Amino acid sequence: MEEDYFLKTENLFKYFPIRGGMLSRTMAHVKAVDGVSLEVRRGETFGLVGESGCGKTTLGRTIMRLTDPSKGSIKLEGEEISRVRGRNLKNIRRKMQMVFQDPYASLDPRQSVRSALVEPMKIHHTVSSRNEMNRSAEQLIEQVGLNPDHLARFPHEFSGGQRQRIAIAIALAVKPTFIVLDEPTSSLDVSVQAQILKLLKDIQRDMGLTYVFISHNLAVIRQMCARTAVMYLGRIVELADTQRLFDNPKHPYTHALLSSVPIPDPEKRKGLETLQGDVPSPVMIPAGCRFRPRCSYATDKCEDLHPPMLEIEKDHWVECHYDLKFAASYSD
Amino acid sequence: MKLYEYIIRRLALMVFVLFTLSLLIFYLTRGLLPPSTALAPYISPRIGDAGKLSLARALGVATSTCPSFQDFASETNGCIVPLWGQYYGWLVNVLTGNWGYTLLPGIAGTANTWDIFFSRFAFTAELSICAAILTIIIGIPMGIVSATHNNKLPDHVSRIISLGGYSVPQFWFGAMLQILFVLYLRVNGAGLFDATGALSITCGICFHNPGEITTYSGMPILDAALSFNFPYFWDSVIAVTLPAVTLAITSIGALTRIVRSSMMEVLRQDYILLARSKGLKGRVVIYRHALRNAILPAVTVSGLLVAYLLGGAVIVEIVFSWPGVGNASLAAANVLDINFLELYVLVTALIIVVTNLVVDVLYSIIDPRIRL
Amino acid sequence: MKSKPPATEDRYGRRADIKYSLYLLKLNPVVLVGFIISIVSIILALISPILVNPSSWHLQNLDLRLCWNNPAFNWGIGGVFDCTGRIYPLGTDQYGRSLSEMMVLAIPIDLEIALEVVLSAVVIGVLFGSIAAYVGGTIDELILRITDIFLAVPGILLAIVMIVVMGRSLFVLTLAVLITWWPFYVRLVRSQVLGEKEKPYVERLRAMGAGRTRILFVHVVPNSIYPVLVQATLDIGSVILTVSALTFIGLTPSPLLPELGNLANQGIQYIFTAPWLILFPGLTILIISLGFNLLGDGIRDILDPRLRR
Amino acid sequence: MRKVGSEGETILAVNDLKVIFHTYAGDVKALDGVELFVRKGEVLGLVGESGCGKSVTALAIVGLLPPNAEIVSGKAVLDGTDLLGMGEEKLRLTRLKDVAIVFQDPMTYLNPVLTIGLQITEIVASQPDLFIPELIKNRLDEISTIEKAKGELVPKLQVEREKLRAKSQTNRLGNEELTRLTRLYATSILKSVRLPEPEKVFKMYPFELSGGMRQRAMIAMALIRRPKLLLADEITTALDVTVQAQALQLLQQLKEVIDTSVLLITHDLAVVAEVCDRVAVMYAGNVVEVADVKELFRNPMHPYTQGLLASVPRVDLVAEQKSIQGSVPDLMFPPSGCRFHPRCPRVFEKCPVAKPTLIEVSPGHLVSCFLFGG
Repeated sequence: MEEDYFLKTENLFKYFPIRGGMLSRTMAHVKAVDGVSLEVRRGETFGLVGESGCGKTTLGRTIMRLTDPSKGSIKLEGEEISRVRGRNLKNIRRKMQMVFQDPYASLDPRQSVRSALVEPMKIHHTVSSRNEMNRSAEQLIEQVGLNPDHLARFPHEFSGGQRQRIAIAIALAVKPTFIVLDEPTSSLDVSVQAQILKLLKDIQRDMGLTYVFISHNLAVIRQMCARTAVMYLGRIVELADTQRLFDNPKHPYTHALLSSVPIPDPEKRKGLETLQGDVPSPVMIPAGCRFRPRCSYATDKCEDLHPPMLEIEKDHWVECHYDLKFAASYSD
Repeated sequence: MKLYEYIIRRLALMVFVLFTLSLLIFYLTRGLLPPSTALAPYISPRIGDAGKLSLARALGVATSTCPSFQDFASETNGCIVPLWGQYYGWLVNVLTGNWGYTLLPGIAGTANTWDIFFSRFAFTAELSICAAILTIIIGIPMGIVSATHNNKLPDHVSRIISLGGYSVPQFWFGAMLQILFVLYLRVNGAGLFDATGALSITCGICFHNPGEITTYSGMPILDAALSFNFPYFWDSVIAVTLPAVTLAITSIGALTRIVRSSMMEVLRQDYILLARSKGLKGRVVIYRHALRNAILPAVTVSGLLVAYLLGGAVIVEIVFSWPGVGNASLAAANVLDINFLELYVLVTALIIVVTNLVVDVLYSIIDPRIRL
Repeated sequence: MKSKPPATEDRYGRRADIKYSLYLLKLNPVVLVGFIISIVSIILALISPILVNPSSWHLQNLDLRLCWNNPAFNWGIGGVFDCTGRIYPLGTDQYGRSLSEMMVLAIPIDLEIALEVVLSAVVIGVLFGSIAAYVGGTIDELILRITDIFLAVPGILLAIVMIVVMGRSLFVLTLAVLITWWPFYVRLVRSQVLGEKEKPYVERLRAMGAGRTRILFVHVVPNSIYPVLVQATLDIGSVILTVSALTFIGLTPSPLLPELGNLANQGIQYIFTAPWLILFPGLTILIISLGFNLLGDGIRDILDPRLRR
Repeated sequence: MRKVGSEGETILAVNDLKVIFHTYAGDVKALDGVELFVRKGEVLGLVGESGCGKSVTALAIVGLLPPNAEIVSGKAVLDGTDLLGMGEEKLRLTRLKDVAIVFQDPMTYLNPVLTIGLQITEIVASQPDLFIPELIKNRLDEISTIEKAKGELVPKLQVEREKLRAKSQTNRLGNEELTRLTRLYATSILKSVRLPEPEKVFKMYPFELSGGMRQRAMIAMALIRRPKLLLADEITTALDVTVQAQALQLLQQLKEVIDTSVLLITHDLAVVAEVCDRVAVMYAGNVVEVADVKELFRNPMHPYTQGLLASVPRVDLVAEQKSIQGSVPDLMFPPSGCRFHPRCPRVFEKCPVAKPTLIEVSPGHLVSCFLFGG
């Protein structure tokens, strides 16, 4: 892999200790991120998809250094950022920003839009004069499709979609090169969702941004992302070009996930295939292949051996013992 | 965490709290005033300087090498035992069960502090328990009615009663009750017990010869019941009524508000909607589905409630001349009866801390989500 | 309710807040009473030096002690003296001072102590409570354990000992009440901040690069302060109750001091001969305390977002 | 023009339902004359964006609107009786037996301090006489299943069977017997919603179950009543796709088993396409279009339906989504005339002036829009 990756994580782990007992000993760990290696290319939208509790949000937060990784490395433009602290971390934050799921809660209710937009400029001293700050704020608000009159208002005066636009504008205020989008549209209505997705695409085109797009919504991932990683219980089980991943899933979990998504077309009604059982607790991860208990193709090998991550085609990685066999069986 | 581990942990914390509190009281009573004031309550005109010096030694304030009382009084020649040394001496005494003789005016030196404290504490306990019962049987139903009739007449009435009760000065309310009942209705609420705790009758609706009871707990009502002495029981209940109502009035207000707000909160919850959608009767929805959840916040404040009742008892006992420890605490503070004050603080703190522990354990039983 | 109507611009904003407050006031007019009582008592406290000569409480006139000459009301009990000369609307006390004038002088004293205690408690609470919650770890544990100690003992007991030992002055009285009061605020602020700091906007601010101090004092504390202020309003009444209870049991700087609890204490000896002496000061305490409680209760309803729909 | 809901096999017909919420800031006109009907045995999808009034419609039907709501006009006729004009006690019995509702978020809708078992059995306990025939039948079925499995008659069970048959004549049970049979019935219901180890789940508290299991438990609470109509209010919204698929599949199977009709409320058009027979689209308190599901997706007529369909991202192909301009109106100040007109790309002079009515444009396809007559 000689290619120059924009963001690269290697063997990234994030365990949350569960404390208990008389002296608050660590009894166990929630293995939220359990050895993730991925590369994000400059200027692409990298999708991270999985069900709730699979660790995708924790992975996003770990990359953003909102929580310290337990182990492993994160490189942003070649620079190791997994251990930086203090002033250096603050400087890193100028390059990477995050947009959160809930636009109702991710804005300070007591802060006007103008003050919220100006705050990052103040923190990072990117803009010096008050006039310039105001001008930047007006520019930003127009960039996200609102108008400068809105600057004096407070978050509760806006609808969900408008708030998410404000949150995006704030993230853009320090002119980052990289944004983690954590479920940016899941609390919005479909008609509004389309607006926000379009806005995000436009901004990316104009500013040359790199996105990591976290979502549980496969349809949105398909529309937005160039490449996609599927997470299950803290690990990436399949990673490929979005097109290839959706058209030709190799991992049984990816396949199950895709076939349980209903399609908004009654003509294509296929009867949803269902996966049995629930996601196991991330505290007691099954030995061997973690998907084995729910996998209908599991064998003894799956029970004993953790499957390796293999590149079965160029840029198509799968963590499964018997990938090709399933590829055949899906098509019938 | 296992339950017993949790309890052990909490008990360790309790020892820490009690220890620090005893230090605090000791510092307040010994550390802030000149060492010679420690002697003041014991000194009578007949004691000469030599006697004073040996008294100071006995109290652990003067060192054994102190040459004379003058040196002690002027705090020279290494006469003063440092505060931590005084505390250590006191702690050893206390831990071996020696709480000294009481300094309370009138009975100073005649009895053991421990005995005096607990014979009086029984009265405080009786008063507080009665007030707690009143608080619970009035506060909870009033809170429920208030919440289920939000912003209607019962809610307004309960709001006035509860906020009024919460705002009324207890000493004044007690005095007003006395004017009303003693002056106009001739029911005696005050002075039914004399300072030693024996019944003395000046009461219009009391038995004039209630007879004798055996002392089991020291609480008149309980002892009378255990002795099957109905007249004595009745008189004791009469005696405790006005003080208990006075003591309870504040906590009734507080509890009503807590139950009301948590009940209203619960009634807005989704699971109440589901319960109603299942076609359950209104009564079942309120008492089975809502109350069980709404009672939890009320349970958590029981520790505070106990603290409130024990603290309020000081005032109420003074107003009603109730022969409990609260009434005596003011006198004990005035004569710097360090043993009595320490005992009082430690016993109340113990009760409050244990209540909190019991409450937390109870909470985990009522709410299955809580694992200690 | 899931069924709530869509929230859009006209539903919020300052004008809607006022509209909402008025709406709640209509549902619960008692709040207005509380508001009026609080305002009147504060105004009375401010203008009291104009109404009554502030040093008149030193002047005793034993000829006029314990008399009642208000023709509007007759107590109907024996032994009530009549005074001659000027009218004393609420009678005189045992030092021959006009009770009504003493009460006017007493209100600012009680209110001042209450404000001092509550404001200091709020400041201490915000400082230590927010640090405990935000920093966490050992500091949190330490602060919590210290509050545990103070919460494990009835405050009034500690206050009695403090006043007896440190001397009977208004300052010690204030300090003694404050000592028993601050732990509640530390706990309250701590729990508010704990809840507030988990909100997504705090995470967003961290991702933005904002420092801890900025997040805590510019964003989290101002957002969690309302319940604290409501509690402070409610506690003004409770502090007055505690202070007057302490002076009532004799822990007063001077028997002559016009302080409501002290006035009532002087009155209790004459409870059957001059009932007005205990009646009116106590009633005043009740009314002022009730006023602030009603006000705080109303403000709490207005600020409670869960009640809105 | 055919009157809506005039079909013979209709189980529920809602006519001209208007609901207002009184709030401190003013009145919110949440429902503005909702018209819809559910046929016996069908799944009707009620679809719309948040705030369009779909949940309010469901709550109004079962009489569970919050106290500040007022039903201004309208009828909701279930099997010949109007639910809206009913007394409180009769309505309670209707909720108990005829109309069941399953809600969105299984965590907040289950009482955290009561066991799943109690929350199911209390339904039977609240009016045992309504359930006794089913309780007995369930036990008799169980007995024959056991015997069939063994291949012989078990004397003990034979005795029990005789006893139960006798009791089914009088429709009376002793307390102990009632508790036992209720428990067995509840367990069998838990089994039928495919909860693993139903006896164990019976004793568990909601927090001990996963999201999907909680949703099943809530479905079980509806199922035990064998309702004529099941209102499913966003039942899959809080669930992951794989769990959503399980829940939808379960719903379809159960619908066949207990022979009920379903009003499926959702904002997800994909779910509608997957499970519904017919669809009603709601916008700002009105039903704007009703059609057979295939017809609606093939030939959406109302501009709102068209916009909604164009904005849905698809998992099976990449296409540019189009959004509807503007945002949902504040129903305190609803737009005049057709409530969609401020956002409508095909608005003309008549739209802001008059309110269109729902008319049948082609067989079974109703639209409320002046472009099609209105």
